[in-house]
Amino acid sequence: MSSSIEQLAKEFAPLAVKEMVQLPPALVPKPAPAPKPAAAPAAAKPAAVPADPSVVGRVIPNPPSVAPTPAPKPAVAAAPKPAPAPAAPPPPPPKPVQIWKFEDKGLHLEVTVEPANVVAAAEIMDRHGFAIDAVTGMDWPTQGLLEVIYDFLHFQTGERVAYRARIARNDPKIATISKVFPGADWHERETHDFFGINFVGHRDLSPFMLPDDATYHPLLKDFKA
Amino acid sequence: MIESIFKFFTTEPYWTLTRSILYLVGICIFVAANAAYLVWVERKGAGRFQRRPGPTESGPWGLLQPPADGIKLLAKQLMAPPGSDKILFWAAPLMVIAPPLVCLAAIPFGNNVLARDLNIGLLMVFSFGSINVMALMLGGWASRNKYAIISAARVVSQNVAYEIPMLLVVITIIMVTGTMNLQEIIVQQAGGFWNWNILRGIWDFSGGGWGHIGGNLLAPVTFLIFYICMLAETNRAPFDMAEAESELVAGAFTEYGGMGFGVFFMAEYANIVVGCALATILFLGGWQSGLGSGFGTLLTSWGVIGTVIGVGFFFAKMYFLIFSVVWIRWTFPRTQFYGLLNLSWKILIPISLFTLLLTSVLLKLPRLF
Amino acid sequence: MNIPQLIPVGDPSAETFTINLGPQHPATHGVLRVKLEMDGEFIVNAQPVPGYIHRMHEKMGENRTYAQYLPNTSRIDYLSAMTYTHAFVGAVEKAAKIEVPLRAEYIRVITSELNRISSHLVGWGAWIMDLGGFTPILYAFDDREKILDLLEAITGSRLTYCYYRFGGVCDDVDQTFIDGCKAFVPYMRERMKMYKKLVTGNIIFRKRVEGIGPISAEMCRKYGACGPVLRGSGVNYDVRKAEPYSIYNQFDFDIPVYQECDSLARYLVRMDEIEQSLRIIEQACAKIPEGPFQGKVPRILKLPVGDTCFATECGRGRLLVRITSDGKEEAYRIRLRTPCFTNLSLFEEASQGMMLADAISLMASLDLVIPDIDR
Amino acid sequence: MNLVTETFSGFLSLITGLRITIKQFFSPTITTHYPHQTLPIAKKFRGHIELKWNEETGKPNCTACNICAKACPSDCIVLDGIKPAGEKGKTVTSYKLDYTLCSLCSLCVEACPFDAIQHSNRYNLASVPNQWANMDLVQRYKDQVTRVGKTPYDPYAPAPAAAPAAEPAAPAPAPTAQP
Repeated sequence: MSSSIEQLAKEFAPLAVKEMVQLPPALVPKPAPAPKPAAAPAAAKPAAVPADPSVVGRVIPNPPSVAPTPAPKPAVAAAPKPAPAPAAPPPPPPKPVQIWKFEDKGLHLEVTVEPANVVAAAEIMDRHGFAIDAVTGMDWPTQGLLEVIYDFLHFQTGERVAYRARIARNDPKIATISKVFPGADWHERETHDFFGINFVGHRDLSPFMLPDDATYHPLLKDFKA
Repeated sequence: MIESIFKFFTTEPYWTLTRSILYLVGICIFVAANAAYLVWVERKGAGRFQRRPGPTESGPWGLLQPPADGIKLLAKQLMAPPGSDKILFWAAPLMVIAPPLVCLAAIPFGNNVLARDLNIGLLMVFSFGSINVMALMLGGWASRNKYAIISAARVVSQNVAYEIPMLLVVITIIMVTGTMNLQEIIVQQAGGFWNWNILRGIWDFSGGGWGHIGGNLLAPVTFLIFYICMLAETNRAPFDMAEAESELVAGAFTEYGGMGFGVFFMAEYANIVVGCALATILFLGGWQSGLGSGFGTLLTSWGVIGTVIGVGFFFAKMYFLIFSVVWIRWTFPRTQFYGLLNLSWKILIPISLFTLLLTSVLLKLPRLF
Repeated sequence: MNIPQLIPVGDPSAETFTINLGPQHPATHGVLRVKLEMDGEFIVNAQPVPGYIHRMHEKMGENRTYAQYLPNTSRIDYLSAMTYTHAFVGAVEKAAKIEVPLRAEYIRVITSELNRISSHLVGWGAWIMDLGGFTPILYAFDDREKILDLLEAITGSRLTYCYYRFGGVCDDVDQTFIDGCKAFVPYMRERMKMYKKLVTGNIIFRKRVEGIGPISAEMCRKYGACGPVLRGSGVNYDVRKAEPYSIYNQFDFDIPVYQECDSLARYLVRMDEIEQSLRIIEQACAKIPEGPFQGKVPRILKLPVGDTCFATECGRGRLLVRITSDGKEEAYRIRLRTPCFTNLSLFEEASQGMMLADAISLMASLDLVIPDIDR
Repeated sequence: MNLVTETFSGFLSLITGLRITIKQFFSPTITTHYPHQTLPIAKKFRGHIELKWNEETGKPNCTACNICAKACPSDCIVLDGIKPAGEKGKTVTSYKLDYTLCSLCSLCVEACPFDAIQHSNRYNLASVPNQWANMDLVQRYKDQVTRVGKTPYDPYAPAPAAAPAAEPAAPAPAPTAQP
């Protein structure tokens, strides 16, 4: 039971975040040099981004509680203020639900969902017969964000859907989707290894790829070997 | 002085004893040489089956490889894993090598070449042959290794399962030949190869026709069953559950190193020799030439030379069977454990029971008329 | 054939013991460890413990330029290095919109398919070896050597080729290579007949794989299984058809699909795939055009900001490369979603209640390459 | 009945297998007996890199521009050069390759704008690591040039002097570069 991308996009719409920032932020034309992501988060924070990213700013605040309440309207805490710093015309805000041309991105649909909605989104995927492709993370230290990316594909139609959720870097918690897709179990364990993201409800988050006594998370940008 | 001692041992009644001892020593040498050079045959054969030359570096055609391996194994330290039952652990290799040595004492290699002409030779070979499984079980159990224990459990159920069809088949032979004396069984197969037990009973050239009196109509099948059971009893591929290296690392031998492992290794080949020799005797006419009752019988009954020719025929048949064992090993994958048991209980035992029944009916029929 | 469940799995009263299959074990083909909880010969729970040769390839991608990352991609799955490089090169080309000349695409298809065959041959041989048959792997290596000789003649190496470049390949092929490929196709077809007689028809082999290790299509979907494992479960999915990359849509080939969901189905898929790859090679060798083998690539390659996904069908299944760029010379993040990782992840569920020897057969049917799991 | 046919066909399949292997048994072997026989090395074989030189002048093509070192993913190249008296460009004086790090990816060869490095076809490098892992390619170049009967170029020689008289004070004669 396949479904057209548009219909999927409609189903995803209520789960998506309301406001988006472009990540990575280097689309800003010239004036503000792209914040060096490899730098330590606290030190190299540009002036544009407020100190506490979870309060206000161009950053999506994310509720630390990840109770899987299927609330269709997630609470967006603070209205985002226009960023003061970039003098140049701000880049067009990216859409939370984005339909791509496959030739460009290798994706048909990309959605940024509220962190609380990842399980609901996985259930949508499951309902439409999608298979799990991968779960992974991404670190945005300057924005104080961690991103969890869920890739899905459809065996019959070949459709590719990815959705992502952004969580605070200082309290990385998100619900596990391994109850819906058991295959996510290993991917999430690996993501926990590499990024330190806590998948709430996961059966076993002990080090997987890393040594048993590993306390570091190597894919964080501030990790130095 | 020396002459008198010599005379003392070479005249009756002590000659029998001397003879037996000499035979036993000879058999020991024979087993050791066989084990060593069957390893060479196995490796060379494996190489050829896999389109590679096999051992070549030590000696011409790698012929010095077995001594080199032996020296390496001898030079290794003997170690028992901590916590294992040391006595049982070291008893197992001894138990596994002793039975084939004893068995070979009863096997006639030629017209007069045998240690003891037992009239229950067959029974003796089988009773001693069954000790093998005990030894593997002990080795596996005493090693204090989980792989070895799994292997021990497998070996026991495998050998128990395959003893039955093997013995049923042998009973068929005993019924046909009416004796348990191995030499007697060979003598009965004199004449052409159609008189061998593998073919005898299908067609009798001396006028018996189909289902000849005292024959076994399914004799080739009987041979096949015997051969399969022999493979299984000696734990050879495709029934090498005891070793099963891709599953159980090295099975019952996992914890054995040095000569402990070497003895197991030798025993495996000694067992193959016993099994193939037995198959030769029971089905392929032993040292009989199989070239007809005139020339062929003359060939093997011509004094000492005849005996040597007979031994030559025996070895030719036996080594062909051994080669086929190697051939099978390097062709087939291993059977699954339940597949192995299914084969025994569901296929081999019914068929061998049926042949037993058929043979006994055929034996009885002429007396009814 | 259904193996009777002699012992109820999950029975708390059952007395179990744990054995380690690996990290050094003949059946794991590398340093994979599987913690087996056994009830006699029956597996109660099998937990794979990967990570013994974890090399953090993804982090390496973040501190070297795209070109410098190229050699890494050959070393993830060393048995089908070409297809892995293809995925990474394809992702970069897609993001940077680099045109690849047609001849280079043909060369890529030919070498990828040769590599797929050689990969399947090793998988095939190793599988039979896991089942206790030693000879087939050496026959397979004989044929594989022929492929490696062909590839060595053009790439200079035999295992980790590092042959593809952004916008093409690093060196042109000559007529000798094309002729060699053309000659290889009928040779390999003859050998396949022999393999089928020697192994596929063999009753012992069939008993070892038929009905063993059922993996349903639904389970594949839930675990994201891919490659021959997926196609052996009756799902007609092949990246070469579903997300056609390179010039695969110009060739006439079938995707072998078997509905049986057992190890035999996965085996047959691989055997048929070798034949389909031969078909592709045959067509590509006939049609390969003259022309440049390297497109125009900027000396300093910077990808536009954003994500790009690119998937290829490797010997073992779908490899997804997801490059996130922040406009620098190095990638911001490279995600490699490897086939063996997902294929092994279903082992725990699929092997429940199996006998040890069958679990080995199932694991061999997944055709694992350990660096591919660990990365 | 099924069991009977299966047994029978299974037995036949075993015989087929045996027939195939015995055919292989009597076929010639396909292996190369390595230390006694060797195979020809492929023309494009990727061994470790070596310096190329100008056939006429005997001067290495390398201008010590460091592009190869920058292209290398594993930082295994360290090179240095000087500007010889009376020359326009630089010339390499030391080219150290840490072969333990090299992945033979050929990126340095491709990056080189002067066609100064190529892959050698040396493959049997087994020895104690210290002896082969740290290669001095300049030394290797000198050995090679000497072998073809020419005098290696000496960047330290005074400009007009035609033939360098003695072995120059080349950087550390690392124990490498056997043929």
